[in-house]
Amino acid sequence: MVMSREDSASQTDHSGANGAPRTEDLEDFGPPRPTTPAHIIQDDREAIDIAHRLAKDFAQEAALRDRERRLPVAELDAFSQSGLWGMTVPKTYGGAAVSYVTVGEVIKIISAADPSLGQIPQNHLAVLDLMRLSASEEQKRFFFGEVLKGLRLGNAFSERGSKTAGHFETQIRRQGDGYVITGQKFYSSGALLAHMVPVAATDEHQKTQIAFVERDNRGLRIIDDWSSFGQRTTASGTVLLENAFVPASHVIPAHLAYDTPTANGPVAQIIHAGVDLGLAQAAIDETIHFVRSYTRPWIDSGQEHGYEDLYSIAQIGDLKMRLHAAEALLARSGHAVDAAIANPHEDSVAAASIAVAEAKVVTTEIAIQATNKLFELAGTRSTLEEYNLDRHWRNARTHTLHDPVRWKFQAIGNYYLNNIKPPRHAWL
Amino acid sequence: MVMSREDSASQTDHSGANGAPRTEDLEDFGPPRPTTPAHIIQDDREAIDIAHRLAKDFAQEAALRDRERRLPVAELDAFSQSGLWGMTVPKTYGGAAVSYVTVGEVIKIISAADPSLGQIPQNHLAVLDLMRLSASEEQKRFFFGEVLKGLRLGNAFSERGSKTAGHFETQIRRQGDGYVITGQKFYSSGALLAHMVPVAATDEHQKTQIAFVERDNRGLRIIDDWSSFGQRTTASGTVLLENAFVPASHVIPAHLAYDTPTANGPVAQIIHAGVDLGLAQAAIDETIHFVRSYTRPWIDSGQEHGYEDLYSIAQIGDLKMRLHAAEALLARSGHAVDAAIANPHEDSVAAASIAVAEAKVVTTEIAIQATNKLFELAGTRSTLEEYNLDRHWRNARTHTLHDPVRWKFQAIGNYYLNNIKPPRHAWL
Amino acid sequence: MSQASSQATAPPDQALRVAAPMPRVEAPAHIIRDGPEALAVARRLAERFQQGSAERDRERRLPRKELDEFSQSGLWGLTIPKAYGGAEVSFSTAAEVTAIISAADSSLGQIPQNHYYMVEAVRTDGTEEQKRFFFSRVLEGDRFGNAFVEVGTKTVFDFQARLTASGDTFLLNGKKFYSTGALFAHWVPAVAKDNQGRIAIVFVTRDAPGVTIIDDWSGFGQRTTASGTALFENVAVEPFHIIDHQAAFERPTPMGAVAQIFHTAVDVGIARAALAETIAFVRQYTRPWIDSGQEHGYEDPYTIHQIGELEVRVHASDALLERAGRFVDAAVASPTQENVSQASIAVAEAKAMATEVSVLTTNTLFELAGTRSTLEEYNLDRHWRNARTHTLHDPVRWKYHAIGNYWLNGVPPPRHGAS
Amino acid sequence: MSQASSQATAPPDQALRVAAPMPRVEAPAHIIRDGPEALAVARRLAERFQQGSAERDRERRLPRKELDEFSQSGLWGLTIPKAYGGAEVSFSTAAEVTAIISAADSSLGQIPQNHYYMVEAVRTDGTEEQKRFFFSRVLEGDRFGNAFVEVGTKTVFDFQARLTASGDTFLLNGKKFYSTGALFAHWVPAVAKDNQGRIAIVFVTRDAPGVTIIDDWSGFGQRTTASGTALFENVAVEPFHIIDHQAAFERPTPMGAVAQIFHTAVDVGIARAALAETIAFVRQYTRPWIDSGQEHGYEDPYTIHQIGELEVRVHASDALLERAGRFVDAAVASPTQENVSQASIAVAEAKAMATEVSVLTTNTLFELAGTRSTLEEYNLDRHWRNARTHTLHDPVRWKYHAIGNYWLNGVPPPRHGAS
Repeated sequence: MVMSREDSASQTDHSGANGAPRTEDLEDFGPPRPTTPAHIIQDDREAIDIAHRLAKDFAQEAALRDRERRLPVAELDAFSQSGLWGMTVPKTYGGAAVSYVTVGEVIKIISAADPSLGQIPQNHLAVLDLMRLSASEEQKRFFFGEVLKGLRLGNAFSERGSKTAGHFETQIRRQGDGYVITGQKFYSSGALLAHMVPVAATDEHQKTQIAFVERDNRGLRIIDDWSSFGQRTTASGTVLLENAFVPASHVIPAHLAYDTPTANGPVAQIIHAGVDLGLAQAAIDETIHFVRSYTRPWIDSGQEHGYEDLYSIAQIGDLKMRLHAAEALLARSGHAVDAAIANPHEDSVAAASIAVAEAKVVTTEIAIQATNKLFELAGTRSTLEEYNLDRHWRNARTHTLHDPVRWKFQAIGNYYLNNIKPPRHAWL
Repeated sequence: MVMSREDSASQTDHSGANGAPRTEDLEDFGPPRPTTPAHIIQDDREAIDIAHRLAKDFAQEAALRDRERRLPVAELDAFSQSGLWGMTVPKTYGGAAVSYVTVGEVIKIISAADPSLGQIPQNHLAVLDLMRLSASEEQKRFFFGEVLKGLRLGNAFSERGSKTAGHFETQIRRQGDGYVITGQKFYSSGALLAHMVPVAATDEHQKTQIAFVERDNRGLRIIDDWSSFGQRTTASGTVLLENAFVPASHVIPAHLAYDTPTANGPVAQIIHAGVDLGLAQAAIDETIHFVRSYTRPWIDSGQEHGYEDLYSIAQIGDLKMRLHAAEALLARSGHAVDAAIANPHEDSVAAASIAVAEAKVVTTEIAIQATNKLFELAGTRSTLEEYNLDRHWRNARTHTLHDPVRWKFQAIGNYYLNNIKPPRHAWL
Repeated sequence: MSQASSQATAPPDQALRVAAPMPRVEAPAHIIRDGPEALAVARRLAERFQQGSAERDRERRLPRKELDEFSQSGLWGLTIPKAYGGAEVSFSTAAEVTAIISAADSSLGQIPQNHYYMVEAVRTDGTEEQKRFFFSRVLEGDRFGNAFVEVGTKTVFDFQARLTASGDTFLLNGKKFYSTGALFAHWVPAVAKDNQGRIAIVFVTRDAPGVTIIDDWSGFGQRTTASGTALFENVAVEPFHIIDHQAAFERPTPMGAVAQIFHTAVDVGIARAALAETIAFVRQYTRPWIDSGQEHGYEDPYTIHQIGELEVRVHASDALLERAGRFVDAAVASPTQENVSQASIAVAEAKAMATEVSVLTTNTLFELAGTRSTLEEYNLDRHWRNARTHTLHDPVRWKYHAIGNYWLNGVPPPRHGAS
Repeated sequence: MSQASSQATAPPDQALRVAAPMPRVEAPAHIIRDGPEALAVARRLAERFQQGSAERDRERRLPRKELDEFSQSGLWGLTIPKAYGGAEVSFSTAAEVTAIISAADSSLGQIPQNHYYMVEAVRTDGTEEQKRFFFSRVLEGDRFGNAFVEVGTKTVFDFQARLTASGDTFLLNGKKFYSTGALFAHWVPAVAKDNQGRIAIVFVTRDAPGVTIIDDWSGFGQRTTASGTALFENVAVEPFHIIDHQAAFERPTPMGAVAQIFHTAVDVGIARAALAETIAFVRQYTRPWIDSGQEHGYEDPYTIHQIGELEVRVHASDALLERAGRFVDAAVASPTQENVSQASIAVAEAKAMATEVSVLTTNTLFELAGTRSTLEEYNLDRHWRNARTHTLHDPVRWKYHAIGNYWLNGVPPPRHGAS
């Protein structure tokens, strides 16, 4: 789907047949900015209410969007215009600075409806936190203000060729009164539908900077090539940067957020955990719905209805118990993140990282368990393509790979057994 | 229980009130040698038949022996006189050289009756294999002959102070026409009731030698101090060696068995796996017996009898399935050991080690699972002391610690993922 | 109903050890003001109870002294309503107190479970006078035991114990097994059927004529719960000491959830204790495994990984316990069918998790600590014996059933003390 | 009975795709002599079938060519008795053949399951003439499909399909769902009730007038099993093509065990394939995790550990499959109640393990291989889709029940094709 700049620039009509932007336009220019300012969230309760309201709409065509790999353009506009993308903006800058317990809950609610939509703001929210930690006062005023008005940030962090997920080959260099950036990024969730793309790049001192690149920057192209079998509509893609120029005001020294102890790692992670929890909840709800509606009794059960099967009943019990444990650990970790933000030091940040890692472990487990059990309890009919229920598993399996659970156990064990604090990066 | 040599030597009557040897005599002199030669096993089928016959007797007072920590003196005599302790002696030396499939099965059968009795010959059988691999022709003729007549070997390998389980501080040094040995050994299973104790010691070239020390050697004392909560009657203890003199004919260069690829590691291990499998089987049999005989129906089950509880039924199903998988993997590993003995080279030995490690994983798992589920399915009554059913768990928990399963997974994974052969030692 | 284990069966006969009542402490108990004080007191006591815990188990030495200290601390009055002078803490806090004590000594942690149940029974169906009387006794330091379980009966509501009118008073006759805490209680509330066939709780003083408690609990775990067989032979009972208990199961009440949350807390405490022992042992003693190439046992990557897993599980059971307490609070405040069902289900979820986790941690302790940890001098198997015995009280397999039946089919959990 | 999934329900209507019969291969099939040859042939075929496997799944392209190659290889005649010219290999071997093919392409592995079942049905209740006829057809290369499952009926023995007498012949009418393999079979044996209400298997040729097979299987897994809905409208049937099938469930026969062991082998094959893919992917592509401090993904100690665990599980399911085959052999040789029960239970144990392991390996593949492995170009999710779909055939929760009821209570497993 890579097109030359000229080809697509020559097209004047930027919308496809059905009114949605065409992929080629999204690749080059991104979505249009909102014409009216977004709603501003007042408090935690409102955030949750709005999430519930949005979720109802988002659930409608989630299966269809997955099947057709149709990007949730209108849904995303509704999402960011609802104010939820600004819910963590500090109070000083006009936001509600909701608790991370609330953030986890909001993401769970949205993800239960459509986990791609739940995942898209992950980088946006993590970057807002980075900004809080490392941007200048002017930058904060500007960017937080824009976000409250409805600006959506994407991301361009991961690189495929680099040795580990924490190392960036992309270069940023001073040029005139700004910087130029060159590099390639993969798996950039949300980038296609963002208004602006934060790009992580290495400067000449080997420090990580984040540059905010406008979506229509001539040096920026995003290729709609995310072909995973899960989380298909996360508007992810490959980001190409070729001498993209960015004014100095759009570059923040993000490394500061990791030079000292901050909660940015757990902030980034708790959102992922919320996505997995929402996924799990959706799969369990679907299981209950299907078993109640369609599943025939198994011949040996001697029952009239599938939902009377004792073994099915007990397995639903097991799933619900684990779902609630995951919920409780997610909320617990939200409190730990709040504490680390309020009072960031080695200990509070380590405690938050570990608490979130623990939540991530159980949300991953229940997401995988629930999306597998769905079929076991619902039976063969649930595999028919018209139901598209395998999307739950595809989404869970794909999203839980973001950072491997096996290394969570290691960090948690080292913390409690050996009193070793976890590494500080966005994957813990 | 440490007594000075003089004290106990002055006692002429070497049996306790009930005719069994007194502990202090066992500590100093060990049990008397058999007065008649042992039976000689002819083939695999006979080995298994004899094991079943012995097991019936051994089961009678197994609970009582555990409770009173009464060493199985008479039982052990019956065991070794049955010929089973010579079942692996090579045919050239008059033995039946049964398959290791049979060895695993025999140990399982005995261990289901009394896992302490099942464990006691473990070192004896491993040492016979070491002898096959590293002793001189004369030594083989002598020792195999003695074993066929009823000689029981103990062991004095493990040391508590050494850094890892594979390193020996005990020293062996040339002296006259023999050697002297000095050191301390812990956890020496079977040593108290052995006729002769093979001691692993390091010579001046840092090579491991095994010296066969007569139980009444003046430089040897075995202290009856095994105080683990499980496998209480394995006749284990601390072995003290103080300038114990051993003729050269009684020392074998055991390191040879590990300098080249041999199956000694898997031989040693398969017996442990057999013990765990027997333990698991006993616990499952006990569960079935208890649930059928005593367990009341749970109030919510709506059944007349505890054994009609659907959830109990399914859990028994789960246990049996895993037990049979463990059995099948143990038999599979026995074939691999036979193959490695028949044709020892890097590949066959690695395959045998890995196959036995796989069996050890599943026998460990089912032993722990079954001894825990016993109570869950049988109910509170099964915890009453008069039944002494916790001995199953105590035995399983203690015995499965011999070498940790977590490192089995590592060796198995490295073999299949990275084509790395497992380390060669007695713990794999 | 607290000791409603219908899986229980009569222990076979053995030499009867009749237990003498304990003298009462003269001074009134301390009165706890609020949740934070309760937790602080619990932590202080736990440190002391921890001391002789292994030894008491080994020698099956009943914790007489500790029990006095425990009830005198005021912790047994935690759930008394504020209107009657108690702290009326959240059930999350009350459960946490039990978990803290249970981590130090799970027998001590279990003993007040019946006591709290009786307090709740008085709150639910006692008259105003009975509440005033019994609550003030408790605040002064009285301990309630229990005498519930019978054997040979078909269901838990099918009691043989009888309460018969005899002039102005009543006579109690019956035989009860597995009466946790009865040996050293000041009151032994017994469940019996009255003339109308209704179930009643009969508050009998421990030293009343006709009461015999036999020290015959021989389970391999929870050895020092001061449990035994209770015999009631023509025990005279005043009407004031009788509370109708049938009603508690004829309408929605949080009795079942209250009974179960304390059991859950005991298991949670055991799990914590086992994990703490594991860490302490591995740090102090465990040798590196031969293939690990490490200097110390605690550097073993697989040990680290497993500790990580255990911590997650223990925190999950902590979190579900705390969550369940909030549901119980809501059901106590407003005992609607829905609130009561939700509380029972939330507690059942916590209990299922705590069962899994206490069995897991008490098994894995040895796997990570190694053979040395099995030596009798450490007596670490008591954790497993305690977990395994205590989690049998009501079978976990039927917890999953109740939870699933609620969420899948909207069926409220059965109304008995085991849910 | 092979496709007896009573959980199955009619697929909603969709545009009907009527499938045309496949022409027969002219040349007679190769005849396999013994077990070793069977395994060698299976391995050779598997290598070829592996090639287009991912693509066939992606495009839902039915394996016409491969099926001809498969049956012409002689592997479909494996279980024909020696007396009739077949190899009569052990069921351990026959199951292993299925596992080998399934590892390469699990749809291809599943297709002959019904065929083997029909061969066994002929062996069990066919007349001497029928055996001679059908066995020689099979040895020459004929493939049996199946038409078993009906929807809307209460139990699997409650068939609506009817076989009615019409002069010297019979007429078959009925509608069958999920008819695996029917599209490209040469015979579509259908189960129906006759005039006496007895269950019969009716061997109908694929091209007989009145037979319509609709290509409508839309499950997300096992997509290319050539399954569909089979319609029989006044299909004329000769008596010679009818076999009484009621008898097979009125006395102990190994029919159930035979049906199930091939299903088990399919799951075992999927598990092996998933693990092999995991290893290949990790070795080739997976990056080291940021915290591992390693150069390569395959050095990750936790990855190594998990691969170790998966290998153990896969070998456990291998070993139980092989073990089950020996029990089936014994039951075929001497179909006593005890032998038949033991065979069914041994197969159920293998099936339960294979279900667990196939689901485990197809999930863990991605966990170890990482995000890249989810890209559509690799189509690795097909392993999960295949495992998840195929293991639903008869619910594993009732396997544990049957196993437990046999071992705990001595209750023989129910007699139907799902045990």
